Amino acid sequence: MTMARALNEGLRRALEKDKKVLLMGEDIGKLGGVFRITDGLQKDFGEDRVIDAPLAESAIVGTAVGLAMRGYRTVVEIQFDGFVYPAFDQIVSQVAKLHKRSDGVYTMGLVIRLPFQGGIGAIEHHSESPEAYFVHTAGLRVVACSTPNDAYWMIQQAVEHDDPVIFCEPKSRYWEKGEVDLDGPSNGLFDAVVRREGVDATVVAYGSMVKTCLRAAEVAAGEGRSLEVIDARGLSPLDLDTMARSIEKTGRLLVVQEAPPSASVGSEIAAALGERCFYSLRAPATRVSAYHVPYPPSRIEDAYRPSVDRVLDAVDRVMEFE
Amino acid sequence: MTMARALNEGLRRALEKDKKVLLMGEDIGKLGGVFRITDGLQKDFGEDRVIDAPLAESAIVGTAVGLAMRGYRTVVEIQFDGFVYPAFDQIVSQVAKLHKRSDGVYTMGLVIRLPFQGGIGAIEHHSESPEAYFVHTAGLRVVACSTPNDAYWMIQQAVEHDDPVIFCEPKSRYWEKGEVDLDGPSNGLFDAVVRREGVDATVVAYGSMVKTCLRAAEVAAGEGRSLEVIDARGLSPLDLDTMARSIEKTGRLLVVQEAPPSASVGSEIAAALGERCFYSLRAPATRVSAYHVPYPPSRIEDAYRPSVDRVLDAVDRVMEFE
Amino acid sequence: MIADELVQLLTPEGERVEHPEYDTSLGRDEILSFYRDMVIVRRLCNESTSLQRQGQLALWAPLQGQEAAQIGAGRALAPTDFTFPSYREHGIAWTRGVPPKDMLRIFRATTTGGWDPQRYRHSLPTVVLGDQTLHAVGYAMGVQRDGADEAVMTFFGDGASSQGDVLESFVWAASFNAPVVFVLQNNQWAISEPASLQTKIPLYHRAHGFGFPGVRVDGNDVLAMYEVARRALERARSGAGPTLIEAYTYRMGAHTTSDDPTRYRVDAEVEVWRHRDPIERVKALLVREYGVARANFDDVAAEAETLALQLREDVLAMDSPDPLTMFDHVYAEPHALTEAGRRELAELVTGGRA
Amino acid sequence: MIADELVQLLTPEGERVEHPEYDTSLGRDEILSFYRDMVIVRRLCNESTSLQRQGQLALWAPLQGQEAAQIGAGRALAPTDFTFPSYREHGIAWTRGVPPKDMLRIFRATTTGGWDPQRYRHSLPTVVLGDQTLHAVGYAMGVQRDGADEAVMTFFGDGASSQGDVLESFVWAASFNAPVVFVLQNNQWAISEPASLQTKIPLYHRAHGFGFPGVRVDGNDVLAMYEVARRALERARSGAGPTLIEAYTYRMGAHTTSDDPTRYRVDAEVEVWRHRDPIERVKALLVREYGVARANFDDVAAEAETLALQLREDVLAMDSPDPLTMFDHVYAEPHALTEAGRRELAELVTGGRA
Ligand SMILES: Cc1ncc(C[n+]2csc(CCOP(=O)(O)OP(=O)(O)O)c2C)c(N)n1
Ligand SMILES: Cc1ncc(C[n+]2csc(CCOP(=O)(O)OP(=O)(O)O)c2C)c(N)n1
Ligand SMILES: [Mg+2]
Ligand SMILES: [Mg+2]
Repeated sequence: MTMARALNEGLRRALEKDKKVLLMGEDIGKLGGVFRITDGLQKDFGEDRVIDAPLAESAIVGTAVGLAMRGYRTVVEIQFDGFVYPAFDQIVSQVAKLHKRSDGVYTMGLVIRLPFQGGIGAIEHHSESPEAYFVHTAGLRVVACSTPNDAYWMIQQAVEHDDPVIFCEPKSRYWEKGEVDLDGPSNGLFDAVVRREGVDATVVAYGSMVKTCLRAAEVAAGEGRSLEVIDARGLSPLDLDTMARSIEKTGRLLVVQEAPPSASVGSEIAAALGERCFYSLRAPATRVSAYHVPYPPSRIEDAYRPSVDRVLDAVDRVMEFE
Repeated sequence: MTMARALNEGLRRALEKDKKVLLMGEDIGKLGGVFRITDGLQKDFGEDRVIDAPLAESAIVGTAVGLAMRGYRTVVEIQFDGFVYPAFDQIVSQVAKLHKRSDGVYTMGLVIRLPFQGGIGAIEHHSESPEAYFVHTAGLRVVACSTPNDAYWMIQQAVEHDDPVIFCEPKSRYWEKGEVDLDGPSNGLFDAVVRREGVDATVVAYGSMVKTCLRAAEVAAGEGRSLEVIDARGLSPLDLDTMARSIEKTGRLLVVQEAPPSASVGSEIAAALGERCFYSLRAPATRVSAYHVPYPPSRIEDAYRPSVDRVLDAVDRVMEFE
Repeated sequence: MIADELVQLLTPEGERVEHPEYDTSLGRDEILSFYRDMVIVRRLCNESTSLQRQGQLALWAPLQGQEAAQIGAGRALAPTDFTFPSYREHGIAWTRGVPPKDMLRIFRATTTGGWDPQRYRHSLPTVVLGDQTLHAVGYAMGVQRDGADEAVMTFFGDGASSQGDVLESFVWAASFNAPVVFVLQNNQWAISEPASLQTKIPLYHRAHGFGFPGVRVDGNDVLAMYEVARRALERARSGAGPTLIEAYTYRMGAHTTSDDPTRYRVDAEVEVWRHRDPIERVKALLVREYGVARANFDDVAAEAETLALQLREDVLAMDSPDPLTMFDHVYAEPHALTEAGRRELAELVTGGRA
Repeated sequence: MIADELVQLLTPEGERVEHPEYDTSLGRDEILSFYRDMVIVRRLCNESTSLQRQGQLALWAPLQGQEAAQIGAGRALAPTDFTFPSYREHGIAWTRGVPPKDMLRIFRATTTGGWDPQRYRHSLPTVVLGDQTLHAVGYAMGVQRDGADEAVMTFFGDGASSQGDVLESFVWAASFNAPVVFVLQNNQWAISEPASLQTKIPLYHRAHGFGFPGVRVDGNDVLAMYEVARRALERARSGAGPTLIEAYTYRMGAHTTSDDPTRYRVDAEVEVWRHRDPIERVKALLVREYGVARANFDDVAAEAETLALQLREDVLAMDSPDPLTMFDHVYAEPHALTEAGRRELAELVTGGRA
């Protein structure tokens, strides 16, 4: 099924399993959300559990906090990545800190769903990659899915998790199909997963860039280069063990992200592994990111988002080191 | 004079030099701000130029944007670092993007003053280090001062700059005295400055941590270790050239910051220099940060903020590499 | 203005109605020119919709149904006033003189702006709901400091009225007595959410709670919109402070071309509003009261047609920008990291595999 | 409630006054117990101020002058109701049963919280202005879903009333008809900013613009505060929706112990309010109307004294927490980066140079 459908099914399962689970967001009721992720859920679970919210992101998150204090688990949908910023204070000052402030009494078991990254030819504010802001913030957890199977299971794992989870969904992959194993999740919510094995260089990516890197790996294979592609999945915490193990084998690290480079998740991965794998790295930990500019008009977004070619260029660079 | 006084004098000069310069913030008028940075300025320049703002940070920044569109240069005071988040959307979606969106027609020549970092025994939300959020954001510039002389000149340079500048002031240093050279600035607004020369390891810091690192360097000197201490000053852009030059000499890099480690400015510096100075680094680029926890109750903040001892411990670690 | 009924000067049937406080100051030629504006912006809107259908635009946000609200308010502006739109104010942009093709650049996704806001004294489309209202108040504070005889007008919707930034802009406008007019186009819907989700009482009341006047106008009555807007702008320029105008209107089309209204609203509702069409009533008035001849209407239609064809031509001629332009105007002065990106992309385009 | 004058049942001189809508339901013993509460919280507040002066607290935010607003509202609560304070609601905390020493932990900077909010059904101090109002509305939405017979009360100031979050909480409370009572303590000042900077009209009017009742009460009249709060809470529990209560009162002391009011306000103003003291008027009433004897007042004073001494003892006994506790409860389940920090600090404390 598609990732969009997998998320819909995952949310349905979550609503069925636990009466305390609520969904809240703009247009998620009758419309089923602008991406139809919540299609049909209000009809089946009622307006009290699938809540069309008035138009204010800070209030959506702030009331979800209050609902958490009352024992509810609210899955918040932020309509597009670029509209999460009005809720930033509630997320950083309250969602991230209330479990600590209350010495563990308040459980902030809420999920903030963020359709993120670009590539859909949208207008401004609809293609952002704000994950670094949340990865920097202590008290939050951040994950990104990249396949329908992960979407289906990770959303359920996120809802069940007692910590607040920023759930990043690569909207450009919503309509791509993939197998969903209904028996059970094969990985923990924060585990990095090796998507393709290789020996020459380790390529770490997440969200939309996983597929881009897998494509690059295929081309590279044709050129006699074997890339190991890792889907980070967990961004906070990061599964550095899995990445380090791969680097011990390959001796080279590429981090590929759609976000701008400065003080980004890519910076964190490169810095952390650069420190940890100092002796095994034969080439500098190298980042492939978007550029330090606002997301451009989508007519030229393909030049902004890391492409297969840019990844391969970076591979060329790291392979030059003996 | 003290850094607080230097900022006051610098703002006074800015108000004198350009009639379009305004100050806006909470309690900055009669009270002169909770830190007295604007003491006496409303009395001398009037309520139309030194504006006591109603209590809403998003509106303070949002109206400063409108004033910029009308040709004014507003210096916004955010009372404490922890209260900048309600303005995050205006800063990230508007301040950072309007120059681009208008193809250069709108000049966002505004300054957002942020008393930041901890160490003053305050209650929650009064000791945060949010700089990474802004360093990650394309369209913004970010600087941090660490001495009265820099405070005096950098605030004037920031006001004159046509780009929006997030101006970080280490509040724990407000009352420390230093010489102010009234003749002219000795450095550009974004230049990193070598505060102490050394040959064994390069220590990069900014804001409050510069003094901490200089103290550490003295102790280290007593132990026969020569540390080169660099005050980054510019956080966006970073003056990597100055840092790289130092690393070529020392072969070792320590980055010290008061912010939590994940996806931080320290991560960026370590990642960027790790890549750039791959051959000259004899030890892994090492970060000394606060911890991945919300800012703790100030009774124990000294254990949270990097101390001279923690810096020296890290020096020991990097010196172990031959 | 506490009266709960809306200000109306012209019925859907084109009959004039008396109002205790407002009266039409317009003559035949002006009313005809308002008619012309409305017909043109609707025609251009429809052209844009079909351009989007044909894949020439990434998206389009139709204004259909809101022509009177926008032309009425827009025509009330003085050239020196400044306006802050949301993303659906094509009618306002038209009255400000923004070339239609420039309005479409953002929807063709070749830019995030589209025109020189200082030249037309019309700011750029603001997509983040409500953000522009604070810019408007700040700009108005600048007008006050300049002692200029100018007013500022900003636009937002029934949905945006729930945003903290919009509500803070009310606090500020009142506190600083800023020369700003808030035009809330209540088109009954925020994508799929009815206005009743945002408020249980008429939205114009909100202004009273902040200490300035609010008035509800028949947003499909261009004569009423014009008079109410004109007075509010005069009030602002005279130093009497802000006004909130709730233009009670309807979004006849989809929210945008990517929206499917059949999922959340019934045709019957749309039908009711079709009978309140803002253009037909003016035409009826012009015919009955001023005996405007068929030919005049045909001329307007023809002119609209020509403009629509011109717009299509212009849009088809709009190329994608050079990718390297993404690095321009990010900063007023070069930023090392941005310039590094420029060099990297330049190399990729030439030397690289790309 | 559109009436512009404030609800008052007891004059500053301790005379009862009639009010068309509200009447006292309280007898001698209850009024005496209200008096007791007010005397105690004031005494504890003064003790806290001197503890801060003596360096035992990092900061203190005095409630002096607002005792009636808080005790009146607090005593109107049912045990099952839930309250969301700002940072000055020591009187509310007292009525909820929070031990005084726990209220001071945050000000001794040994914690960012201080008590178990579920145990006392009183949430934690919220320093970021206005954030708690949305939590209150969300909690109230939970109450609705549970079908519980409970109300929620939240507190904020005249300054905070300008924050977008507070205004959005009005939108939400109205839209969902949430069982919440907003108590706005208008103590005339936001640090150095007079309430007139936040609004030009009485703040309780704001509620009307959002579609729910607002009422202004003499916040120094504990009888009026109690009756108005009680009715608003009943209204909320009955499903009739939210109410905004503006408690018109005064901050007699400094904003906090780090503030210097002489820089921005004149003593004369403080003097005027000293004559409106919330405690003296109740004492006068108790003496005149109920012949309460001197001895009773002495008992209350003695009890307050004992509690103050106890508080001092408890505060002095409060040690700094173990630095390693900063890693506890950051997450409900271990987070690799946080645990790495715990190990690093543990080593520093033992092995390291520290
Ligand atoms: C802060 C923010 N949140 C969400 C959106 C997504 N969005 C775009 S338009 C819209 C509905 C706006 O409705 P309204 O304010 O009534 O204006 P209208 O579209 O009816 O003209 C939404 C939810 C946005 N643009 N900004
Ligand atoms: C978002 C935010 N901005 C600024 C501050 C700093 N601050 C703390 S209290 C205060 C004044 C609040 O006044 P008011 O709301 O009237 O409450 P009062 O102190 O009078 O009880 C300010 C500006 C803050 N805590 N939060
Ligand atoms: Mg609408
Ligand atoms: Mg106050």
